[in-house]
Amino acid sequence: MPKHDTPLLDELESGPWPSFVTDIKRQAESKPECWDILGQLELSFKDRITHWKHGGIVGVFGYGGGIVGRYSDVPKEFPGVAHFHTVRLNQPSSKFYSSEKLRDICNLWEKYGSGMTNMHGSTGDLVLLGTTTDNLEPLFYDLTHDLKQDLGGSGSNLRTPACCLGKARCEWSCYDTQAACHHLTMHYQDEIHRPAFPYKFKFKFSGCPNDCVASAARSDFSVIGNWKGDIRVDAEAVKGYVNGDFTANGGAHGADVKLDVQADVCDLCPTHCMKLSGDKLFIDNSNCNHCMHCINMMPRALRPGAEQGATISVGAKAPILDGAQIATMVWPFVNVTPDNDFEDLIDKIENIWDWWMEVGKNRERVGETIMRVGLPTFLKVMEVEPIPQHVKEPRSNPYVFWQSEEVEGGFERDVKEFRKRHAQ
Amino acid sequence: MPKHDTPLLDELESGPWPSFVTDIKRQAESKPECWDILGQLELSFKDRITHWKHGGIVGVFGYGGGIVGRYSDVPKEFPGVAHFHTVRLNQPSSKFYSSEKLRDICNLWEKYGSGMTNMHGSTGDLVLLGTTTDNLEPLFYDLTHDLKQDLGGSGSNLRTPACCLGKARCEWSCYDTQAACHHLTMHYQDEIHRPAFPYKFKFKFSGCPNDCVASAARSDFSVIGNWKGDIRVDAEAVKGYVNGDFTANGGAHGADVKLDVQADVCDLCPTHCMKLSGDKLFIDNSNCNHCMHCINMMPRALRPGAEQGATISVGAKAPILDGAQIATMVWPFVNVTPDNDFEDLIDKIENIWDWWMEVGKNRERVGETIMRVGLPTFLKVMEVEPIPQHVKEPRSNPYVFWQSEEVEGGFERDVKEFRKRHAQ
Amino acid sequence: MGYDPENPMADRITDIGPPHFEQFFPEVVKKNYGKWLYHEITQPGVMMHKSETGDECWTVRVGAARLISIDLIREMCDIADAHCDGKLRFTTRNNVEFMVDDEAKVKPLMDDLAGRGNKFPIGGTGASASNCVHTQGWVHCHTPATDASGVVKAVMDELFEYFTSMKLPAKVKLALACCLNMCGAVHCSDIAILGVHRKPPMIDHDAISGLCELPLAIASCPLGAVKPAKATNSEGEEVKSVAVKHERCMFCGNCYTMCPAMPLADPDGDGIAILVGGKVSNARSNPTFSKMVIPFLPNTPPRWPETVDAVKNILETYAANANRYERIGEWAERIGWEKFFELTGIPFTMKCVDDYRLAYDTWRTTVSFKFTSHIK
Amino acid sequence: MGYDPENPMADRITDIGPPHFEQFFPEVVKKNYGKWLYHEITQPGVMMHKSETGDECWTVRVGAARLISIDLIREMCDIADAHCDGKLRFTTRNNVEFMVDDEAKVKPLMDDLAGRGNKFPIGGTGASASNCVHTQGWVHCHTPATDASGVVKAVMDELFEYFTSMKLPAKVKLALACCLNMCGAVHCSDIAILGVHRKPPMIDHDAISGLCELPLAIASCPLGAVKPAKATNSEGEEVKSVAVKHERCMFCGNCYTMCPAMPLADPDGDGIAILVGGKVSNARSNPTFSKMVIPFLPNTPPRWPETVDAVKNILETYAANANRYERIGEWAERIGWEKFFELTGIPFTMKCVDDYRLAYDTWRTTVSFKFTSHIK
Ligand code: SRM
Ligand code: SRM
Ligand code: SRM
Ligand code: SRM
Ligand code: SF4
Ligand code: SF4
Ligand code: SF4
Ligand code: SF4
Ligand code: SF4
Ligand code: SF4
Ligand code: SF4
Ligand code: SF4
Repeated sequence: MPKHDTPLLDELESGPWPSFVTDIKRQAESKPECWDILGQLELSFKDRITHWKHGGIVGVFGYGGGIVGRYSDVPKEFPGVAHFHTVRLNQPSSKFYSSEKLRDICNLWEKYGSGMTNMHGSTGDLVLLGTTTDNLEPLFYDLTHDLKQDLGGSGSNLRTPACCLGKARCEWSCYDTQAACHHLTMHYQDEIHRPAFPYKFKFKFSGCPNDCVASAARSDFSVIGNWKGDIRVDAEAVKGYVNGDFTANGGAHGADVKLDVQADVCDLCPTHCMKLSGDKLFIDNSNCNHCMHCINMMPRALRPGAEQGATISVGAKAPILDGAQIATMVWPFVNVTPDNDFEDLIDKIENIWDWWMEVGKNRERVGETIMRVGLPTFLKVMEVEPIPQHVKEPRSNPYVFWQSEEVEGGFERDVKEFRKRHAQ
Repeated sequence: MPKHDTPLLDELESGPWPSFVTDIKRQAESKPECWDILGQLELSFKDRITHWKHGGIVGVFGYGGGIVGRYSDVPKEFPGVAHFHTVRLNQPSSKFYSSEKLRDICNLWEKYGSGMTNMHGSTGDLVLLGTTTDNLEPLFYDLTHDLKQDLGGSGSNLRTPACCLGKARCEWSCYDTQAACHHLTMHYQDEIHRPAFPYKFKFKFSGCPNDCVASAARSDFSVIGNWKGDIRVDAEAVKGYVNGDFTANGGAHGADVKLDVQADVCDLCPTHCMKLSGDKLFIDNSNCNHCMHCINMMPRALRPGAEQGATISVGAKAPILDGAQIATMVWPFVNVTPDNDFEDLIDKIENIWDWWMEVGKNRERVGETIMRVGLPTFLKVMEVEPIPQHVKEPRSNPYVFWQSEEVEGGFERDVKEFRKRHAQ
Repeated sequence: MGYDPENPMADRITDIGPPHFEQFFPEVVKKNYGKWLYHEITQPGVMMHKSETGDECWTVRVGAARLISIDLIREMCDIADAHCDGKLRFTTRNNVEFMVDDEAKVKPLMDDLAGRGNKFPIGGTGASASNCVHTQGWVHCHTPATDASGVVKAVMDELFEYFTSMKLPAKVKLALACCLNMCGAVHCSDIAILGVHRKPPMIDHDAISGLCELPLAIASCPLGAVKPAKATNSEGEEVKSVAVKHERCMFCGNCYTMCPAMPLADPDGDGIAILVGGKVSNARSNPTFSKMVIPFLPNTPPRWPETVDAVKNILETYAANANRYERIGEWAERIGWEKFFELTGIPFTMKCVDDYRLAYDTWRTTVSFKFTSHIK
Repeated sequence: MGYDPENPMADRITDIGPPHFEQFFPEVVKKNYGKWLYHEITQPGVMMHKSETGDECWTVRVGAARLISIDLIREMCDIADAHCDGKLRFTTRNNVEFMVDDEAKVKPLMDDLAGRGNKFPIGGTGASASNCVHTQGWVHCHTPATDASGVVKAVMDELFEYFTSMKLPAKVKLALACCLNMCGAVHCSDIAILGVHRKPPMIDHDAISGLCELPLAIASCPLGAVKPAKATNSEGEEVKSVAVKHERCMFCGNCYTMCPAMPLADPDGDGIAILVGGKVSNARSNPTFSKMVIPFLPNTPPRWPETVDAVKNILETYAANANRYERIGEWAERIGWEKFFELTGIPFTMKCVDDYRLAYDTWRTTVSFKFTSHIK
């Protein structure tokens, strides 16, 4: 394939941020179809519009997901991208790799694809960008046989789960995010590969309320580490912060920014449940709402409490169609552990699926189904006792749906009896 | 009419709060129909249900409001209340009376009614409770000829306007609430007496953001006094508060509760725009949002700024049907003065009415109409420039309705042209 | 002469409006109109307003039942004549205010009021429990789910000491409405007592065709629970009528408002819901709606003990726990509603979880919450 | 042997899932898994995590374009082999992290990275502008209203100094999505760049019957703007098709997702909206949505100067005015959105006023506001 003139794209080769244009050009030396990627993109820059056709259904035998079909709408000019399908490889939990593994993937993609990737896709997959329909089966064969790994999800199925790096390199993780993510990914291979849902469904796992995988914004089933009981305090380290021995916020503002414990920690605590007297810090833990702020500010002095688990929220999604949702808190404190194969998670997931697959409309995310039937109905179906923690505030409208059996005498009444006592 | 046994009601004669039962019994000595009020009420206490029929349409010739028809559903037992219509007298602004005026009203009601009243109705009327259809015209005649006053509103019309006592006995009123209330009441006599609206419409006037007539909760057109520029500060009095010479909050917590200016005023200022240094108070007025808290706390030291006017909000209502609404701020700062016969209010009111009478559905409050068409549409019709003050926050959903003329090239496009550049 | 039934339109007068307010002002008010400088509540129920002219207006506020007789009004007039040059006023909360222009005149006035038994309780100022604004109830309305005057009497008897003192953290505004129409600011009150129906309307097939326009009745239902239907009346004739989908009904009563042949009221179905935490003023925090914390309490005349206890419990838990200057809703927001339920001991039920139009905005979309006794 | 087209199902392997994560851990991570005590960001892009065992994990974070070639990945592998025992990771924001177990190994690693031109910028930690997560844009998707990689490159070039330093009041999380589907956490980002369509779909009457199930296309519109209609194709034959009520369309693109014969994209119609103030973490304040402050900016490849300026202006106004530890949304909430618009100089337009499903909850229902320049 020939090189195209790309005057517009060339403008993106300057500047301090890494240039994908320069990168693609380099790759094009060994993978000439990359010239056509640049060519078509240049045309899009010129026309200010995409030149990809509406995705076609392609895939590997027996799977309903993992591949996103894509065809050029100007294939003659750019035959190298006439077919340009995406392959979603299910990433390892929290995206640690060995150079060996990555090289195998690069070689595989050199052989069967364009040589371009996304590290990573928004959901979490390792995304291989651009191959032909013919290459899909051979690629899948090598992937499963030689690389011993598998595709991720797409379509109306369970999407590739993702997690924060948790215990691997973070001091705050309240459960094993990687283990949970990996276990459920393996446990639900069928749901990931074979669409059986009304619409997509996503899991995301964060180890603490900082939510570093943005699960509350992006997952139908959001598992966020949390703790019960008292924040663990290292009184000596508190002194250190008071005396200015340590940087503020774990150095997040530079080495010379120290902490004013009163102003930066106590006064910014949303529940005002902290008191500093001298160099002693007192926390009224019964009023702490586990926001993480103080711990974030003084990582050497404070840690989440020792009794740890996770809070499960449901229904996050992007705006299409009824508007975006941040996940709604449903289970306040759940035990999340490999010791019982994460059965506390699995029970809840399958309750949701059973119900959603029954009542969910086509292309209705579980959050939208809950909006449609109401949170009370959802809690009932989940057999969850309603608690004030489920709401920001109680209802302000008086429109309560009572059931006949809840009301003395029930709903059936005899109007004639009524009329005897009340003349018309 | 005979006395009835009222064992249940008699229970309400004890206790420190004034007893309406004792009061009615006393009145019954001279107005025996009051025995039937007690008798039927006793029956309701026994049956735990009302014994009034669904209101019938009654009134005086030429008026469509001011009377609420009411009939007993047990007239044989209680003939004295077989007819029990309500007469709504339009109260004088902020409900000051002379004993002479009240005595005239009492005499009128002794002659034509049950002798029982509500001082006052929730909207603000002086409510005369219980008369017969035959008495309505004679009562109205005497009312207009001898007492020289008039009925208030009911039905789908302008309801009796009401106001706080404002400048009459309050230091904070930013405009003349009584004058505004009285002027508009007189100006709109026709709208009050002859229903011409899709549903009821209410004005309420409060002199400052404390909103002592709850206009923000209860009026379709809420006028609340407000100021621009700097809060007026009496530095000497500030010293007094700092030194504990004065009570906190104008004595609202008793004579011995003094003010901690830092804790009770500055720290509770929602915008944190106040600073106390020593006994000097500094207010960053550009960040003040006029909540009144500091002024409420130190009435001797602080007063609303000198440049005064009112903020107008629209659409408050009770829950029926789409849920309650607190009024939405529409005009941030309006000049409200008798000097121009309150024309700034009248213009806005009539703009709203013209539009609402055209697009409002039957029994749709203006707030519900605005909810249905959207605030942007309403602002456009009112020719109000949108400002950030109209919202708590900008929209979070991306669903903007663009108009064809706003978009280069407009909405009409030729798909064939498109296909030439984009193969199907 | 006077009204002549033969000739009703003779010299008819209309549209003259209310009397002008100014004529009813006490001298000190007229003289200092717009000149007030500051005020001081010198004791519960007594306020002094100071004018730039140096004048003082002393006000004594008295609680009233709102449902009052002309004889009682005449008695108020006697008091006004004796002490206030014949002037008095009513507040936006149905209290009566007697004003004098000299501190010396306050005590005689108060003694006079006190001398008249329990008719004229002095209070309702500052950090007190306000008079409870209310509506008609069984005394006059056709749609109530509870009584008004009776419930309010029972509640105010119990809260009396809070009306006559100023020992609460802040103002507590009480309100009662006897049905969902909420004739008052119940939807924005610190503590609101709300009459609620819980049974769907009955349909009087004998009366409906005569009394109602069926299309209006059908259109009246916000949830489309009212459907056209054929029915047989007591004569056994088939008539055009309506049917109500019970499972869709939320008992708002709008159908009954539009159609008298669809009564909802029921001795066991009806009762009281308690809402708290609303406010109207802009002080510190924005105006907010009251929130439903108790979905139902039974109608138990003559003294509604369950309702009285519920209100008192909320008031006193607030008094014991809130910061000064903090309204009930501000307190609940600060500590979190889970703490509100824990401290008051009010059981949290599914009924408190919103499932109406804007429900989503009330759901908890954060993992920040407090571990109260609710979490097992 | 390998894949055999003749017999595709031969010794097929499926559902084996991803490789287990543990095998990819650096030694220091494996050894100290779950034992970390605290961390310290020692300079922009460099973190030290301390374990209770006393071990230290030193991480160097490097920004990446996300759209990267296998050659670049191989280069990363070379670096990992040279310094990190062949291990590396990618963050949830598409950055690359190289980890070493000894402070002494940090400088050589950083020098190596720095020696490779602008490929591996070090930063993105702490109070920095994050890498801008993004989506496909014109590089791969069929529904974009703007490009992704190009816009992000232009923006990150301009914000570079904020990525490589930590001088902002707090973290600023940037995100771009190229259409309303919002493939990312754009709806909860500090600064979000969103591709928006502004023209209703065209209807390809030639293709529609072949490509789409009309009922699905009609059902796809949340506002019922798509209606069944007869039309004539270019052969002049009458065909079953659909029509779009333009005045009802809000350009969400869902119809196109369901029906390829209804393209929306347009060079002039499409462009970019800017949303700000969202967050996901629970720190201090609850997770919240981003709010639309600029409804439209044109698509101006290759460097989208209007968008770049808008983002920089917001970022720098925030940097100059916010308190430390305060996210953009927390700052805007504290000062009030009227102040946000005044300080940034962004014109407030009707487009920013919500008129969708939960709109009422965003209207200002208080008279508390600040007198900014907006009030004439
Ligand atoms: C590849 C990816 C963007 C990227 O560049 O990273 C992507 C690409 C597409 N998304 Fe997405 N989504 C991707 C992550 C997301 C996310 C983020 C996440 O998963 O954390 C979201 C928001 C969270 C959510 O699920 O709500 C997301 C919300 C959507 C939506 C809106 C769904 C909704 O309920 O609002 C659609 C529309 C649809 O499903 O028809 C959509 C549809 C699409 C389609 C399939 C286009 C379409 O209309 O059919 C895109 C294919 C583009 C292409 O040609 O490759 N994509 N999509 C992401 C998947 C890569 C991966 O597997 O790692
Ligand atoms: C008398 C009064 C209650 C009282 O005891 O004080 C009252 C009594 C009635 N109101 Fe009201 N409303 C009264 C003030 C209010 C208020 C308060 C206010 O005006 O400040 C409200 C709430 C504010 C508002 O307007 O939203 C109010 C909201 C309603 C509603 C619900 C309207 C809505 O849009 O939500 C209805 C239902 C209706 O209109 O059909 C209603 C309907 C009624 C009816 C006419 C019953 C009916 O369904 O037709 C009641 C007649 C009772 C009777 O037999 O006397 N009443 N009504 C108040 C008028 C007295 C006066 O003129 O001073
Ligand atoms: C007399 C009356 C106006 C009238 O025209 O009748 C009135 C009079 C005063 N109000 Fe009021 N308010 C009156 C009803 C209201 C209402 C409406 C209501 O009660 O339905 C409100 C809004 C209620 C709400 O927010 O839910 C109201 C919210 C206030 C506030 C704000 C309190 C707060 O912190 O939220 C103040 C300021 C204060 O007291 O610190 C205030 C302050 C005052 C002052 C101190 C104004 C002044 O300088 O004279 C007056 C005496 C206060 C007192 O009673 O302690 N007034 N005040 C009303 C007496 C009602 C009663 O008899 O109890
Ligand atoms: C590496 C990564 C997790 C991963 O599995 O990849 C990560 C790692 C850390 N995060 Fe995070 N966060 C990571 C994405 C996130 C996200 C998600 C996102 O960016 O989309 C969030 C939520 C974003 C939001 O709130 O909108 C996130 C919100 C936080 C917060 C809360 C900050 C706040 O005040 O709101 C902290 C606490 C802090 O930094 O004070 C935190 C703190 C941390 C700490 C200090 C945790 C620790 O003790 O090691 C880590 C280094 C912070 C740093 O970069 O300065 N991390 N962090 C992610 C790096 C992304 C990147 O390359 O830039
Ligand atoms: S979410 Fe919590 S546990 Fe996970 S990486 Fe972020 S801070 Fe660490
Ligand atoms: S975690 Fe948050 S709420 Fe709890 S003490 Fe720390 S700052 Fe306060
Ligand atoms: S609303 Fe303001 S002006 Fe009117 S009485 Fe209340 S405090 Fe005074
Ligand atoms: S009025 Fe309110 S916002 Fe303004 S300074 Fe006083 S307390 Fe602060
Ligand atoms: S609240 Fe309901 S029952 Fe009570 S007066 Fe108003 S309409 Fe009648
Ligand atoms: S009470 Fe309300 S919800 Fe029930 S049927 Fe009547 S109108 Fe419909
Ligand atoms: S945001 Fe829209 S255009 Fe961009 S990748 Fe996702 S679906 Fe495609
Ligand atoms: S773009 Fe959205 S709103 Fe417009 S027609 Fe298509 S589906 Fe309907």
